Amino acid sequence: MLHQIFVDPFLQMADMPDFLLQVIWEGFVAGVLYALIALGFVLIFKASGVFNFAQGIMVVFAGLTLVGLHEAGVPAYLALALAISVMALLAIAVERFVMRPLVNQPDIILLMSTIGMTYFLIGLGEFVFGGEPKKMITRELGLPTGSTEIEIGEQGLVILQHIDIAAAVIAIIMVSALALFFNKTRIGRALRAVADDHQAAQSVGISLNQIWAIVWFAAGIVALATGIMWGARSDVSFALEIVALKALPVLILGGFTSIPGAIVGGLIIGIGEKIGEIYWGPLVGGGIESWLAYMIALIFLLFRPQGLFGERIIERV
Amino acid sequence: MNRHVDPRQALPQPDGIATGEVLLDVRNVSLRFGGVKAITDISFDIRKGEIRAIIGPNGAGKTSMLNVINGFYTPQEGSIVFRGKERKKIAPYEAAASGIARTFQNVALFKGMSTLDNIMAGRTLAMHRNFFWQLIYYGPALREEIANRRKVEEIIDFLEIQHIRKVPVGRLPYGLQKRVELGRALAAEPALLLLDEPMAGMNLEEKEDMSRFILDVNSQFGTTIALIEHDMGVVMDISDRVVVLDYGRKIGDGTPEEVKSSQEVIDAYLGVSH
Amino acid sequence: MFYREAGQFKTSYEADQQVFPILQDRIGVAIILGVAIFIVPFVANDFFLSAIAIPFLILALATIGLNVLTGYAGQLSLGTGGFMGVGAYACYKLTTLFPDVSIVVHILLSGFAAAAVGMVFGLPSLRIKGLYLAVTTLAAQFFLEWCFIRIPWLYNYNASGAIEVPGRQILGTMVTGASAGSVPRYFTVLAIVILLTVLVKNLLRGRIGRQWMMIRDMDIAAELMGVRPLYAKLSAFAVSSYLCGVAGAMFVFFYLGAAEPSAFSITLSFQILFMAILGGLGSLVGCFFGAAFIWALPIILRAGPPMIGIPIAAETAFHITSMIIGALIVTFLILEPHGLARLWQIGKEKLRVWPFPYA
Amino acid sequence: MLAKAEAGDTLDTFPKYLVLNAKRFASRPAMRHKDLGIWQGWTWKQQLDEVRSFAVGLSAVGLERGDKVAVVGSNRPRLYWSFAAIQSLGGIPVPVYADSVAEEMAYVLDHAEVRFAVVEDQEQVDKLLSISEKVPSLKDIVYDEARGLRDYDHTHLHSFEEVQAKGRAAIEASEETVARWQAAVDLGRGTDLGVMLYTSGTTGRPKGVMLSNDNLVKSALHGNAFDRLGPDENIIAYLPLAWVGDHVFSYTQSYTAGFCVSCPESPETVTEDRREIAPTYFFAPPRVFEGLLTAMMVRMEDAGRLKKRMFDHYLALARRVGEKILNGERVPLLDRMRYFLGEILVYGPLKNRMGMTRLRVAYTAGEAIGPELFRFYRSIGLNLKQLYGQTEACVYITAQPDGNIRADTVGIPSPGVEIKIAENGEVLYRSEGTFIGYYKNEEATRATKTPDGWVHTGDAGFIDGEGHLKIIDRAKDVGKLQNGELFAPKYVENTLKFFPDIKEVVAFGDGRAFCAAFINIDLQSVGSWAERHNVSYASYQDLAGHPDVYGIIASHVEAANRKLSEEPMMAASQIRRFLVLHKELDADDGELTRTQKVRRSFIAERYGDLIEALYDGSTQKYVETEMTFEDGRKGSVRATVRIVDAKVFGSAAAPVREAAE
Repeated sequence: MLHQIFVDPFLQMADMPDFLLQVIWEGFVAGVLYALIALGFVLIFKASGVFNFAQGIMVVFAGLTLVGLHEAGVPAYLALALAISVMALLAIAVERFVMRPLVNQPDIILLMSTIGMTYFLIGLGEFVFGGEPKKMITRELGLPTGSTEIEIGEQGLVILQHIDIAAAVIAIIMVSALALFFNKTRIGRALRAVADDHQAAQSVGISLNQIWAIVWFAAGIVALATGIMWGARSDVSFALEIVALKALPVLILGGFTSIPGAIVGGLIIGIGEKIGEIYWGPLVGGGIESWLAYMIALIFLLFRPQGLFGERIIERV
Repeated sequence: MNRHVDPRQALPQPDGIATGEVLLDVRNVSLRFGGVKAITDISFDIRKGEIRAIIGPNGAGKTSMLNVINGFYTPQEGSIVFRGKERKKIAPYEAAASGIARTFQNVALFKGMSTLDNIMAGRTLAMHRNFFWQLIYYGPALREEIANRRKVEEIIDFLEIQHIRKVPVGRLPYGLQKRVELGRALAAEPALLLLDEPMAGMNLEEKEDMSRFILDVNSQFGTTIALIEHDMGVVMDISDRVVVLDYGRKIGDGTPEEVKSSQEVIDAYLGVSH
Repeated sequence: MFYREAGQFKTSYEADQQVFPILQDRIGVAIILGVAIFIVPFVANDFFLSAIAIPFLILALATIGLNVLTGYAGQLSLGTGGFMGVGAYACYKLTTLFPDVSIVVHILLSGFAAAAVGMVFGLPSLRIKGLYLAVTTLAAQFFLEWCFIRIPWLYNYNASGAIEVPGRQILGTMVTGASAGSVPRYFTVLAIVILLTVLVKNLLRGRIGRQWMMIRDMDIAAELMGVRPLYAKLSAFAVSSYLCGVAGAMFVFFYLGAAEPSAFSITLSFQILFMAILGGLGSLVGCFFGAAFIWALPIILRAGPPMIGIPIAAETAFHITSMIIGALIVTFLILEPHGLARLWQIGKEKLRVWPFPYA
Repeated sequence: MLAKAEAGDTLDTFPKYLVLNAKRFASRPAMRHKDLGIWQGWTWKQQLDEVRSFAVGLSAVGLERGDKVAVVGSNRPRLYWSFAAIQSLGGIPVPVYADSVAEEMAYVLDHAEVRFAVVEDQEQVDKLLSISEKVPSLKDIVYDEARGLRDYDHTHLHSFEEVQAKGRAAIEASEETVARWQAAVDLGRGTDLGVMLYTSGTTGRPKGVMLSNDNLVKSALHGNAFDRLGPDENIIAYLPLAWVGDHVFSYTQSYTAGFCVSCPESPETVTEDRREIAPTYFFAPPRVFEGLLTAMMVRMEDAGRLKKRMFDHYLALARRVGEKILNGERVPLLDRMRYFLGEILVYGPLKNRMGMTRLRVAYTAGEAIGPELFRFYRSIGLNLKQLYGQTEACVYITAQPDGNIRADTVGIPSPGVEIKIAENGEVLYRSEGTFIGYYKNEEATRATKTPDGWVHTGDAGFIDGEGHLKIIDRAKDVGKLQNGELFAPKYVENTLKFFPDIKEVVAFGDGRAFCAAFINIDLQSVGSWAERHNVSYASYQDLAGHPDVYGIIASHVEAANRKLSEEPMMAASQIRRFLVLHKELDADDGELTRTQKVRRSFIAERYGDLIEALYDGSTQKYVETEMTFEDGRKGSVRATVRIVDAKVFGSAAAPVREAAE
């Protein structure tokens, strides 16, 4: 038994290194997507302290809007532009009708309000676009399809889907863009000021309301990108909403306010759960992917409650 | 009637030396947070029945000292002897069980509960009925509840807060919250009562009331009290002995008069108006 | 307005500490109980009992379970659905293993299985607080769901992977299974819910409940008053999970009749959480309000338009319902973040001080 | 003795009643006290036990027949018990106002030659100790609350418990103790001095009013009979122990009727405690009723519009029909139904909030109550009545009987009381409650009480057509017009002050041909009128001199005159000329006392010119007056004040001119 747990899986890994690489790659890609969702969380959490449960449904909603518009006969790029405007509208609406009236409420109320938004968006999405899964318009958007096979060693083979590579590249570009935005632009710096100290931010003449709208919009764009990537890999469907919850363990690993943390956390979770599922899953009947990420986070929390990049909390009396 | 001696003359006059046995002995305690030294090699004792003040400028390590005494912080060096038992590390709830109660600098009441429930909370250690009896409620659990309620009512009476008995503490003005907090600590019937700035943020009248309550607690229940206070007038009036801290070190210890005349203490306070 | 408290004075602590110290409240509660016991089952039709009253009571109990943990002890949980599932599967196993023992006994026992699981997943709460804790309860939720699928022993290796409720009797009347009538099921559920609500209230107003609230309001101060966080938090997890477990068992045995693992998904957890929050954290009566609101609203929304002659496709109705509920939740959180219980309390206070706006 | 009493006869001392009540009402409540969060209660049997053990303890401490004992503190069972305990031993309780300062207390205690004191707490103990040198007679102090007194020298200081414990020990030690105590009780006589109450006269030192047991018992019994008070009543004791009203209502009537007295938890919780107890019999000076009403109205100001309208609507309805319904008069069925609805929506809840749901009889006395205020309470269905009384009379002189209430009179003579009006208008009375005399003050006794037992009240009044007494003023303030008619300035002034627009009035007429008045308008009331009618004004003076304001005031004066003309004794005092004063009367200028009472003589001197103008027929007068501004600066105001004739009614309408003209 112990042998099965502690030795066998590693032997398998060593036996088929190309398969291991393939698993890691798959995990990496999943991790990139987790990281993207987590990024949306972090953006909003950093600026407003809101734990945005609706990030997952925003991904679905953004993807659905894009695909739905295209199905209705709108050219792909115009649909993309329109989808972006829809996300902007959503951000403004959220700020105006949810965030602003709820300012200064306890965390749990804000969290609940985003769950309420989730219900609303699910209803709206299904009402407008229907409930069945949709194909992502990958090709129409000019994203690569196809795949590349890389041979490793004598008979090893790793298959890389082009769309996955594109996803990784886009993720890197988005993170860099965000980093630039935060560090180099006026609004970005304002955002950081807000994160650090609400009052200080207000005293330098930044409107909190504007900032929240911008942040939600940024999170909306991240959601749209995530939706496209994810949709290209599988379909655009509401099942994604549950998958999006994986962002939570990611955040726990990375810390709720750290962008690099979100990325590193996403990758750890993505790769970790893939390896776990493939090599250890069969021991207990498989399917452990559904909870492994949370368990990893839980165990991690017990030892480091503040996350990878968070600061140590000293309790004061 | 004029044959009488003024009965208050019969009060034991502070003669500079508290004569009771040592209740708590702080021995060479040092506390660090990372690289920051909060307390450096401090020793002092608290004797049974006295009112002991701990004073010092902001950041002198007063609150940290209290936190060490009731187990919230564990000092890296030194030890605490309480009621004859020496210990290096203790969990806060164990400290409570051994007879130490306290109040906090920024009132730490249970905001969702009424005055009555807050003080009842102070009776936690006096209540023992197990889960089963609690489920049934009527019978032993209720009897225990009522016996403790009576004790709590005596404290409410003592602190003259009958009119706010059933008011949620969140709605009370600050001065009353401080009084409720004192009541909660008293409810535990502690051997040692730690008061962290009991009069912070109070007006003169409230300060006088609180001083009276502290003195009454001390004389009525014989409770030993250690308090941190900024108001020097109050400290000098009500305490038997004073410890002075500065930058985590002890710079003075003795009766109020002795401390007042110590050059080192005067220097530490020079230019610092509290 | 209806309160005439003048002249109601207490000469003993027992009287002062009773759950309903005001005479008019006691009358009100007696009337509600009377209606629930003597009128509802004989007046209401089968649909009302089966589709509204029974699930409402069961979900109210689950909400009480969550409220004990989140509202009273301050530990956020997203794993309610999973704990309910544990109760349901435990009860299924018990009644198939010991078919001769009364189903009520099994239901009450199955809560202990949930309590045990709850305590295990409550252990991290000693180190982890707030939203972080929510994640660990999510772990419980997904792990338990996985167990319900992957451990065939739990569902007696049924080919369908679901549990089918066998027929069971109480005093010669079928109370579970396909042939059980709605009235006997209603009475069984009502009896269990009332019993457990009373017991929980007893806990809450005594030492244990106070310790939970101390931990919730100010954990550091609680510890310095002698509360052991380990005991307080784990007991909250245990009691909470017990109630959720019993509710889960009843949910399957008296309402669903058969259940797949998906019946105890995260959606159910959220539903219960909504009931607790909209009802009002830290209030027992709020649990009933919240359950009634969240459970009845979709039914009314779906049944309403056709009743007044507006034809509407079932699917569309479902989507619109979802939107409306979402919007209502947000609206509600904005208007009264402390839930229906607070509204109730404010209303009651208004009646007590009537005609004045405040005392 | 007991057998006789049970047959329906009466006893003559309160300790005897206590013994009787312990028998006839053994397990009925005698006293309640909210303490430690709940209402602790004592039955009559337990009360007897408490009183007896305390009494026996007191005699062990050294209390002897004839000793005076000061009782100082707030309303607490133990202090009430001490009354009976002291009386049972033949001692005389001397209740003293707990809030009096040390010096006052020293005077009273020394004057009364108290040997013991039973006090509430440390505060009072400290006060007594501080004056102990001035009160050489004081030997021992007994306190109720031990808090803070632990370290005091206890040679002559005893806790209540300790004294009681002494008593209990003695009772347990020997069976004779109870018999001996009973013998001491039986020794008590109705003619014995029962209690001494010090009244703080408006001038000079307080006087000790000596009341015999007969005085107290008989007036209590009359009072009980008058309002049908029985053992089922519930009252809350919250007024000062040293005040005759509290002594009669909370002690003598409780003992004679056997009802339960409840003591509040603390002064801050009286309102709440009253709500909990919901007394059936209640007594309060007008200011308490006024405070209650004000608090109600203030809160209603914040109510929602709909609720406010409902409230106003039903109060208006109550004003119209409420009193009639209460008096049992005929009211149309529809109005009755509407009033019933009002009872559910407004009156019932109001009574509930005030803790008056079960109120059967309420009295107000001590000073005149505003008719509006009085009618308000009656209109919502509370049987509020007026009473005219004095310490010297054991309270009762006159009282309003149920169903025969008039807001402006104080009722008919109480049972057993005779009343007559002296030539100068002063009211005199004679009754079984009439006091023995002032302690150690023969001169004052002689000045107040005639040899044949009539007592001067010091108030002027008259008896109206229906036999109700109407008080018009202090007797010494009542003067005469030149034609010999009575002139009661306060009465005239109050008639005018009834109008909200009028804040202050100073009426003149003593020794003059007719009555004339200075009037101060109410800036708030008239100001809001001005706002509604777009009348702009810069100052009080501006508004006061406005012709339209003069018009309004003239109409009020006319209405007041009409009312005065209806009273035969007052008709001559109708106001013939008046002016609206150019400045507000102000305590800072010495025109009012600090308690806002008009200083008549000072004003007469200061505004001599204006008074002359009132009587010399001029229509205006230029004056210059010094005044103090709000910020304390001094300055002067100049104005030309107009003087106006007012319409008078009835036979007095013939023109009168001042002889000096």
